[in-house]
Amino acid sequence: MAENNVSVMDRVREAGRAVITGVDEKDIAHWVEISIMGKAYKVPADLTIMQAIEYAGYRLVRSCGCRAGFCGACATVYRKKGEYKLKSAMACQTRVEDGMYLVQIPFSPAEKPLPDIRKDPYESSVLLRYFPEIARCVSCNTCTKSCPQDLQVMDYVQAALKGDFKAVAEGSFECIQCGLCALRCPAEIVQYHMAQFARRMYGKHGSPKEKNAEKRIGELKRGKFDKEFERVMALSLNELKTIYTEQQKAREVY
Amino acid sequence: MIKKIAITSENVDFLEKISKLSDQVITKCDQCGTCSGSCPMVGEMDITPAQLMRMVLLGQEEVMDSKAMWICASCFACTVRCPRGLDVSRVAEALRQITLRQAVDHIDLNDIPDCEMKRLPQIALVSAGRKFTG
Amino acid sequence: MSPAKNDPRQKSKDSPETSPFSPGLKIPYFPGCTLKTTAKNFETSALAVAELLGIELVELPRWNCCGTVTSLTSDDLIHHVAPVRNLVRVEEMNDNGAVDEETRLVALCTMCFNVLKRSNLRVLEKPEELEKINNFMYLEKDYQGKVQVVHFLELLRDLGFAKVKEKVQKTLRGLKVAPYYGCLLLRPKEIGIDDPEDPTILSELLEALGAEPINNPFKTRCCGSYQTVRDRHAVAELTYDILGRARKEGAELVITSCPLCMFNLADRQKEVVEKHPGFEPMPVLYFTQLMALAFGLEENACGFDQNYVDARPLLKGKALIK
Amino acid sequence: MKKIGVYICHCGGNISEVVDVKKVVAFAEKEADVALVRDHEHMCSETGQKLVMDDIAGHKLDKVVIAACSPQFQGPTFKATLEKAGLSPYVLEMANIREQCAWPHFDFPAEATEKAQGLARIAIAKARLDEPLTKKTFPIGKRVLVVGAGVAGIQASLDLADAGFDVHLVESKPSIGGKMLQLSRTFPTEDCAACILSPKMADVGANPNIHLWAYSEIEDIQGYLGNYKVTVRKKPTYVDPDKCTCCGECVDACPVAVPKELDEGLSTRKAIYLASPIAVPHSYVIDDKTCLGIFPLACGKCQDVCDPGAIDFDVYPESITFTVDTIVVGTGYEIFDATQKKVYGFGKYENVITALDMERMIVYASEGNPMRPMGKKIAFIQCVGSRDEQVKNEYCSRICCMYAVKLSQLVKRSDPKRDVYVFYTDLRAYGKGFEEYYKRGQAEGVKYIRGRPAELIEDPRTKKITLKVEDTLTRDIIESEFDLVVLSVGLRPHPGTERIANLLRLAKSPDGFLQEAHPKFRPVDTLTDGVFLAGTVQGPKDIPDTVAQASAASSRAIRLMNRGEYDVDPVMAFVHEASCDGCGLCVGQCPTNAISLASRGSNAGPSLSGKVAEINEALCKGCGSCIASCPKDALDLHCYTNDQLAEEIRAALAAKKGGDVRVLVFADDMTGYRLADNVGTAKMPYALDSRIIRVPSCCRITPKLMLQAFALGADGILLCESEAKSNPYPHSVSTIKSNLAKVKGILENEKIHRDRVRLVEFVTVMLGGFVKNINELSNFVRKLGPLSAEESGRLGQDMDKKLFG
Repeated sequence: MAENNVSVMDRVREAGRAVITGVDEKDIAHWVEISIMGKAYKVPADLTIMQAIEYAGYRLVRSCGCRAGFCGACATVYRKKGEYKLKSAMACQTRVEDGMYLVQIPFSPAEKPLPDIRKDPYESSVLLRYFPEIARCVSCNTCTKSCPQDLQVMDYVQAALKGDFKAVAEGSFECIQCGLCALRCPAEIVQYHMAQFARRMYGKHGSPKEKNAEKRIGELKRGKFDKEFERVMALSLNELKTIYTEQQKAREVY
Repeated sequence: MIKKIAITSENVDFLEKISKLSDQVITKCDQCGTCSGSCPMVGEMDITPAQLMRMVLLGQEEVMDSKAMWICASCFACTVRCPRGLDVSRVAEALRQITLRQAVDHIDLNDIPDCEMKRLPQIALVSAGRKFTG
Repeated sequence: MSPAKNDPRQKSKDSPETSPFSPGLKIPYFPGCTLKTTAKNFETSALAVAELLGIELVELPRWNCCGTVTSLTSDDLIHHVAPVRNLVRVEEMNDNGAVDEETRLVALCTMCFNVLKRSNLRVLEKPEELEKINNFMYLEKDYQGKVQVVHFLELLRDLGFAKVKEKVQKTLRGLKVAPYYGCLLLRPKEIGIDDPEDPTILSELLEALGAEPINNPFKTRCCGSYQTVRDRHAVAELTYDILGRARKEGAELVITSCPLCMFNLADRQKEVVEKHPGFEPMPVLYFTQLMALAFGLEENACGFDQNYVDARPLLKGKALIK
Repeated sequence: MKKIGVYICHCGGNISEVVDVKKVVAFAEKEADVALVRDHEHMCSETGQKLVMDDIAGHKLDKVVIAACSPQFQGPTFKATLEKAGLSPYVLEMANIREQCAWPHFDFPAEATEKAQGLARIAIAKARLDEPLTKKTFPIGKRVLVVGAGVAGIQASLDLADAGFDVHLVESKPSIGGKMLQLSRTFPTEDCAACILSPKMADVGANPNIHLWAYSEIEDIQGYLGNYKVTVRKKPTYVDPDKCTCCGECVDACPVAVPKELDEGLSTRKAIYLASPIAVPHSYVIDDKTCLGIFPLACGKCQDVCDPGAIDFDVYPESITFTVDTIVVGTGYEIFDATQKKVYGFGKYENVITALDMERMIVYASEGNPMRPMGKKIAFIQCVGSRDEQVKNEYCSRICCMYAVKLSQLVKRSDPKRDVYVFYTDLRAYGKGFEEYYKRGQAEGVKYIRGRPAELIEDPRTKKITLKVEDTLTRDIIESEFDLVVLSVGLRPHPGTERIANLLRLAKSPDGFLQEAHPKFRPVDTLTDGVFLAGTVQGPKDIPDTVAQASAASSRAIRLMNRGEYDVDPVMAFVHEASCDGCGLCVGQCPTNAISLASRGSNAGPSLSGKVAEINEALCKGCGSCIASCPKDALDLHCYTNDQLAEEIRAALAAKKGGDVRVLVFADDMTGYRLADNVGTAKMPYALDSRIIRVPSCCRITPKLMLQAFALGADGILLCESEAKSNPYPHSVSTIKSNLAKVKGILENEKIHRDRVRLVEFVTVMLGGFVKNINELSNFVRKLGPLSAEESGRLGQDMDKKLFG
């Protein structure tokens, strides 16, 4: 387990280095000047925010994850020289620009109630019951402005207030749970948890059943894939590792 | 126990603060008590609305310890009757805001019993959130 | 922006618009969160009667919370963002042709009406504040100040209660109804749609429907509003006074125009009965439900099944429903 | 060759310690038309005055210039001196070298001396053109119109009649007596109101000097002091008072019953009725609004039973016109309409009544036939319709506290078992014997609770009234039932006052009552000559105050009339007929309608209409605002003629050296000039290059004069006028503004800075403001630099074209 851990960290660190290994600073034509936590740095222009931070020598053990724009762990905020707007982005998906003020922020702390989508009634009041703070929304729209996924966050919070599960589910479908909305909300609402709950309630009670999924479940039940399972179960740890690595290589993202 | 009060420059500061926040010329208050007589909630209060106005006028910050302002339902019954054209409900709001702006909430929406949560309409929760939490 | 052109501060009844009721009239309509949940019967009945009166209430697209209670402090602008954002939507509807030159915004929920109108008034009186809010909402179009917030009841008054009377299929003769106005329909003065101390608009409506209006001296007394969250028993006492008084004056039924009044007057009767066992429950309806009944709409449009105290036995007794 | 005597005063050093008097003397001696120049330690002293009188006699002086203190000070003294010496007082000019020179400029003796010379020159220049005018005297008769026959009108009429004046007393109701006739008793002495009023009413009826026009309305009033044409419309009573024996048969016969005014509708009367048992004139009246006998004759029962045949349906309203010299307005008040205060349910709840209702109830009760039960538990509510922004009455009605103190103890005394409460906010027992009376009420057990009741609720069954109020002293909420609630209603101006105010151009104060000329020193005068206020028409007051004010009003009227004539200064507009073409532009300009077009007299002139402007000197107030309107310079003002002002301006600018600037300050008599004096007295220095010229009002300074001033080398002009609301000529400020607009326009066309001419509105205490404004303007023009000869030249050219196109 511990060994596992280390190896994962190694991969991550490699990934970080991968950006610059074999690159001689002399060969880099374009540089940008940025500031990280108030300190000035000069970094190659073609890096992402996350890579730039690591290029500058910081080691990110939190606020970074899949590096592929899915997990939402590296959501961050930044400002640019001569602008008052506080921008938000996924650090792994956004290029550094000259004059960026950067800092990698930790995940916003949030209380997550544990509703039970099986037991809880599919009625409008349930959202307010678990997330009464949505009643504090002042429609200031800061959440929408801060969403790196460009979701209409305020709109779905308002929909939640009206107990409209469908609107919340659809409005928040592409949410990656990065938590920036919650971090910036003056009403201290935890939009993404609420939305997740709403999606699940909708999925369970609201949305029409998905044909293919039911078909596939049927196939599983009927043992269509039993053979394949047996084959995999038989493999040794190293064989498994190789298969996994091959797969990963196939969809290499660095 | 009869309390002795001093009137100092801080008192004036408090009065000015509330006057500004409520946008009312509180010193115009004539203490006729119309607001108190008009108040549907006065029975629940520890000091009457007129008393509240008086304490603000004299800049007694102890008024912040009273419950009256939290019991006010902002129904403007006093507003439409005050012979001096004062809006007492705005003064009560100013007092609430001073507390709430120090991140001290009057109620915690999470403490509302589940049975109530099931019954209460949005309109009630949202307005309570507005008036009782900052 | 010149408020003079179409001054929302004017009560709609004074507004000099030429024939505000052209046939097939579409008017932007703001439901508010409660009408989508616990007060569905308010909305359905209202939309139905409006249709019969030749008014199409077009729901505001992307509407958000009205703001719910006006923030009363001089410096607290953020709470006026929500209402103003809704007013922007109305202007958008006019720009994109969803409605035709119709800057009235109709609200059913009294609290929404009050808050929207009051914020509108405030930003019109203080252009500097409007500018601030417009800048803050830089993603939206600027609010031009063209909108006039009216309550559905005002709309009916402008239309003329005579017109309402024409539509009556089933006159409510013999039904003793006490109108309950509460606060926000009448106060403060510059917002209210009728005399703050002695309003009559609901009685006029009831007369048009053939019912017998009962004057309740507590008709404008506050129901306790949001205090219902903090101290439900205190609110129940107010309910006891208000309904008890209506009963004393001879009323069999109470009507209101506010979902919060409805909750405090109707649902809180549970608490009232707990404290005053002798209390005789009093059915409370939205005025639009009675209109729907009188207009001969079928019961599901009236939505009697969603009221806390069932009015149907009474109405059956009066042979108004089967 | 004029003979002007010039006298320079030392003022016991006040002047001579700063100004080199000798130099001023030397300077004055060189001025043309100056016969002699003297200086004296104290011109105002006996010896100083003697000096002047002797010179007038000895040297045959025809004009006198005295350079000394302000004319506001010793002007009257020296005028008298001239009169004693047989000269017109209007050939005196004073150079104010103390307040305007020695005092403010005490630090600059040399410059001060120069300025003193300048001021002397200005005075001399004006004196040259002074005319030996005399005071204007107008005849005035002894006829007075008194409007309204309440206690105020009655008192005024009696005073005037007793003093031998001829009084027309007009009352719209069938009987005189007004509201007092309805009252039970009067506070604090508890006299029976009707008992003390009826003899006075009888006196009015009996007094040969009083023409009583009862049941009559003022239809029209035209004219002015000494000549008011009054038209009265007399409503028909249908009963001939001479034939009527007041037997009352008709009343029994009459089938129509309507609410009785005297009893505030608590009882009824017939369509034919006697307004009150003590009515004056004591005669029956048919109320044709409700009578069935008036066109078409459907009833006529009364006529049938009337033996003397006093009733005649075939009579019609008649209009009578007569002329009076002065007018006393006493149209009084009406009580606040309590239905406006919806929370108290007056008109809806049978047990909520007004205090006036209570007065009537007490009257009936004391006569042993109560009109309705009073109950055991009675509440009085104070300040109903007073001190209440919600009903737009912010004022205190003054009498409600005391009448409640009275009524409450009367009902308590009539039945000590009664529970009587008075709910008040402030109890104002300010008058003689009031506090003692209040204490008596308390002693008899009336309970006073400090709090303004918020709402009254009637019990649908018992009809008792539940009253909710905070006892603001104990901070408890009282919610309790009463048998009867009495609203102590405030006072409102009587609706009838509106007409009169419009007819006589009387101003209203914000509370809606009529505005007195001056709140302190002219409390019963109005700004319309010969019109006086008596009683509550001017504001709420009790009976003694009303009577006192009525007497005051009549004595003010007598003061005007009893000499048979009255004087006014000859400061009045006059017409140069030769240049007037009768265009009539000026007619509309006059705020007192003193100008009219008359058919042309002997001397011909250019004429459009064959008419010529004519000034009614009795109406002209001498403000000079008409003059600017005349394109032909045909209008002018005595004592401040166009030529005189032009000469003053020329003189004021004469000594101006090249390169330096000069600011002309025109100061109105009422405020500007006095302000300058106050500034001087306070020894506050201001720009030495300013010259102050006195005018009755700055609206006298026509655009043409301003342009002339610039043409003659003025670099800046400051108009100092009393602020509109304390200005004796209420219109003047607006006139000045329009004049100013013209001039500024022309300056702009000529590429000259428009702010070289300014208006400042002042009150006499704004000393700092006065100095600041003069200095500002002088610095301003200093920065701009003096007008070039070429610029002022341009302004000088065809001014009339610039002004009138």
